[in-house]
Amino acid sequence: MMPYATTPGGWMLVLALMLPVVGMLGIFALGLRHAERIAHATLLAGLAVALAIAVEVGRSGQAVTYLIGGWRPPLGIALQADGLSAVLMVMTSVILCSVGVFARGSFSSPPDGAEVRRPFVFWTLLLGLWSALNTVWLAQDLFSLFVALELLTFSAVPLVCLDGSRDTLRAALRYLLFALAGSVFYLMGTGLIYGAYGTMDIASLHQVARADWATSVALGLMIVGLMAKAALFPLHLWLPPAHAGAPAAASAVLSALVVKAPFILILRLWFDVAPQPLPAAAGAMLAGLGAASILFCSIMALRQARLKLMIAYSTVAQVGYLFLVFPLVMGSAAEMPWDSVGWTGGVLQLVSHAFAKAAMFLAAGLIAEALGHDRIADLGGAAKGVPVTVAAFALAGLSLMGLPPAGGFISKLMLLTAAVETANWWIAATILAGGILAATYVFRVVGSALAQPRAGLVMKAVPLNRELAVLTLALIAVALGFLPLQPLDYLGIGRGGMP
Amino acid sequence: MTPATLYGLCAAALVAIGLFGLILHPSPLRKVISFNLVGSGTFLFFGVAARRGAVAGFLGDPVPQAMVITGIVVAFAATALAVALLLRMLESGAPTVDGPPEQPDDLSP
Amino acid sequence: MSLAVDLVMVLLILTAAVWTILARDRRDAVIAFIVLGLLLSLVWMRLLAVDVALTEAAVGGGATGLVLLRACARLLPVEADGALPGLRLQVAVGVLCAVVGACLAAVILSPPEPAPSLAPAVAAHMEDVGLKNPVTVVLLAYRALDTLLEKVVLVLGLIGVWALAPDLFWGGRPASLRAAVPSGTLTFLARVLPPIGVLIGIYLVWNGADHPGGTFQGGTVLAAMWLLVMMADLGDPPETRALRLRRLVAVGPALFIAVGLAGFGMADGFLSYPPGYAKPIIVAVEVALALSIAVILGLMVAGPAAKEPDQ
Amino acid sequence: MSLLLDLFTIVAVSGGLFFFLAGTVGLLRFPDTLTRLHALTKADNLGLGLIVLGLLPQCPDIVSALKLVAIWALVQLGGATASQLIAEFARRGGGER
Repeated sequence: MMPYATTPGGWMLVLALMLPVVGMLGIFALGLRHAERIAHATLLAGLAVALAIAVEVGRSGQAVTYLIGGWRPPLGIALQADGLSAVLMVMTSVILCSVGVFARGSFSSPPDGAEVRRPFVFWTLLLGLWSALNTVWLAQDLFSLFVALELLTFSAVPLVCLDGSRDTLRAALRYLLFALAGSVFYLMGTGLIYGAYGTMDIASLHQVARADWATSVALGLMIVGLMAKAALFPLHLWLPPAHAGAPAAASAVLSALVVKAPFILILRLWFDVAPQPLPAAAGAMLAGLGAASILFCSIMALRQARLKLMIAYSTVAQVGYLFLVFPLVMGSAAEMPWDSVGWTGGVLQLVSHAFAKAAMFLAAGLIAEALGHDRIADLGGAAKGVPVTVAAFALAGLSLMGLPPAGGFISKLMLLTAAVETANWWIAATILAGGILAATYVFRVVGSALAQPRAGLVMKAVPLNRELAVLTLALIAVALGFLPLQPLDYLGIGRGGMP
Repeated sequence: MTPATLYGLCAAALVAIGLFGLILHPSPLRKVISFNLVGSGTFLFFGVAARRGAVAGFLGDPVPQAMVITGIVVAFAATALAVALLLRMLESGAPTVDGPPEQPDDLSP
Repeated sequence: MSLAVDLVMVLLILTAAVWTILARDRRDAVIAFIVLGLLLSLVWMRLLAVDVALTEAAVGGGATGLVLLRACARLLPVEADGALPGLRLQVAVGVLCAVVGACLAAVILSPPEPAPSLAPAVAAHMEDVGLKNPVTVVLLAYRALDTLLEKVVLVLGLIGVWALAPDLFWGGRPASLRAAVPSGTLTFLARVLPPIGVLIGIYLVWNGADHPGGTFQGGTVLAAMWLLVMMADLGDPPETRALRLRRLVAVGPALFIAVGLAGFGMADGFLSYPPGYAKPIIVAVEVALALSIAVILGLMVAGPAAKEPDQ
Repeated sequence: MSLLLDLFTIVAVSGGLFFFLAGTVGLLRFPDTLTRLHALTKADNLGLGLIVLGLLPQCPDIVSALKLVAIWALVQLGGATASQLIAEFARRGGGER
């Protein structure tokens, strides 16, 4: 009954999970002096492991699986890296490596070796966050995913209030309360599912899921909880102050990666756990909230005076694009959901937004360091002072708007074609409107950055290697634009076993 | 109406009461208490599933019981973090981080 | 007849829950919550889940209640802090919550026949592990990854609590836990109870392999004794920068990971135990975990550093 | 012989319950903190003592009997300390509400 069996490359999945935990415990036990060395070594090793897993998935053409402790589900817990998880793991490690290079400047331990709060907390929580993300991408057990979500919340919340001012503490507390409410709803759903099926394993649930009352209540509760954690439209109030208040390196990781984990869980619940086919009304409702997110939060982004708050609102808007995927994929003619254009478009939107948003937040951090403030109105002279950063910001903006040749263009075009194919005209209209709104708020920033500097403006120098880290992220976001315009079969690997 | 079903209904009521407090109470400390209430109700659902799954000579299905123990630990850690965050927010009257926080109005001496 | 007992228990719990939500003052709400925690541990006994009853009593009534009471003590009593917003809003939210409750009740009232259970699967493989307490077998063998990640959650929670200290105080001692007015009785209790408490904690951990008990329950009792000593001013909270303290916190998860990784070589994979040696390894890991949990819980209740580290 | 023991258990446990009831009535009826405390501690300690005494013959072996007595001793220790602390707090004029 269970398709699981430990495949040859399986032990690498355990490494991907345990490496950041061992690094975090090492920094905690050895103190800050070794923190940066340990953190950078772990980041590089983790990148190598993620790439190795991706290659193994591509080469073997099937999902890399590992049964923890050798116990088969439903008794034991299985880790599985299918095509989608491999792409997400590589994305996560690349972004974290460049954030690591960027953060070396602002979170370096003092030369006299004394232990200071900010760098110690940042490096330990960054590694904790990474192990949580890898667990979310790999775990095949609903309760392990709950523990991973809690791990994610516990790593992300202290990062928001790292500078300790009163409004960031308030934003962190509100974020924690929303996240806890979401987690408890998700846990309630898992409890009901165990009561109904006696298993927590996604693959076995896929085969036994019935479209009865208990399952729909359970999945409804879980998805509502995850919507709160993914900051979908009515439940997005906590995100902008939290992501804007965090230091630049932390808000880049929060907006690019942490917000995506709950969405991926909704995707997994929707296409792997729920009995197929799901009612079209449910998909339309999610897409409706996504569209509301896009329109409402893009307009809010336009009205922001501070750069980081604007980028945070644009995060909520771009996450709204992801929720458009559900009706597009369900309505598509393709026999398997992951063969449809909408699926690849959605995943590409997630990945290109991650790189673009990380680059934008890091660029905003550098601009704020150079100018001393991040008021959009008078960013004049930023282009002269930190030209590479403003260029990176513009390139990332390109991908956000969906202009060729950036990755955002390919993903939004795929979503558009899927919308046209499935005759969801209102989704097509929303995608176009979202693109235009994104263009306005990006050009507003780039325009004011290119303006003439005020007389006597003195700017702090910013080390080049940090600017290059931001530029690499922006270039990756643009390079994604050269992918072919049809469904990527890599994303379909390992999903064969799930009709 | 077995005891398990009765406690299941009690769990549903606990969740409803806790959710009422979680949404309505403006004070963060009361929200944390309400969150714990909803958590207790949720764990009772696992308890009901465990009690109903009592076969093969066990008093109850050990798997959901193990999950409840893990869940209680995580819920306690969340409460401790939320309360510490709440106290620090009320203490940090001063926006500056470095100096010791001067006492705002509603903190006992 | 036994259903009457359960009915009374449910009524008591629902009154305590309503009292917790509607109490005007937060101190009353916390006391109602502690009462609820103790009632819930009785419910877990009625549901024949002894391990969970121990955990709920240790945490629901004990540790969480202590954290909330200390929060109440440090916040000046704002009058009617439990005041709820306008009546119309209350009715609307009340209806929403009633709908959620009704959906959950409907699910509970239509249980699947036969009730799905993993108990036979657990029983079938228990001899390979060699322990007799099924919950501990599930926690430390079948679902060992969950338990490991849960300990990492505790360590991250501690880092999160410590991160709330101002930069100047980093590495210093948390605020002292002693009562505003020292009391002889408390000092007497803090001298008599801890030896017994430590013995009970160790008994719980040791006994957890074959009978109800376990790492977390024992660790919580040990943490309670440490907190009692600190409250009676017989000991100051330790400096958060002390490397010995940090290694004590990290020893539990670190040993668990080391044993897990050793499973690659000695057994057939991560977090699996060589046949025959499973029990001694698991008990060793449990002792280390209980130690770490006791230290982490004590430090989380003590809170972030509140004074500069001693020069 | 076991009938006698069962009879003893029933009498002792019901006696204990009666004292608990008396303690609760005292808690509700008495005017201020100190008298309530007095009612509670006296009645509950005696009530618990009687219940434990009543259950001793029902224990399967000596170890669980000793555990019962240990539980009774710990509750005595905890209860006495808690009531002392509350009394001191009340005498210092706390808890006026």
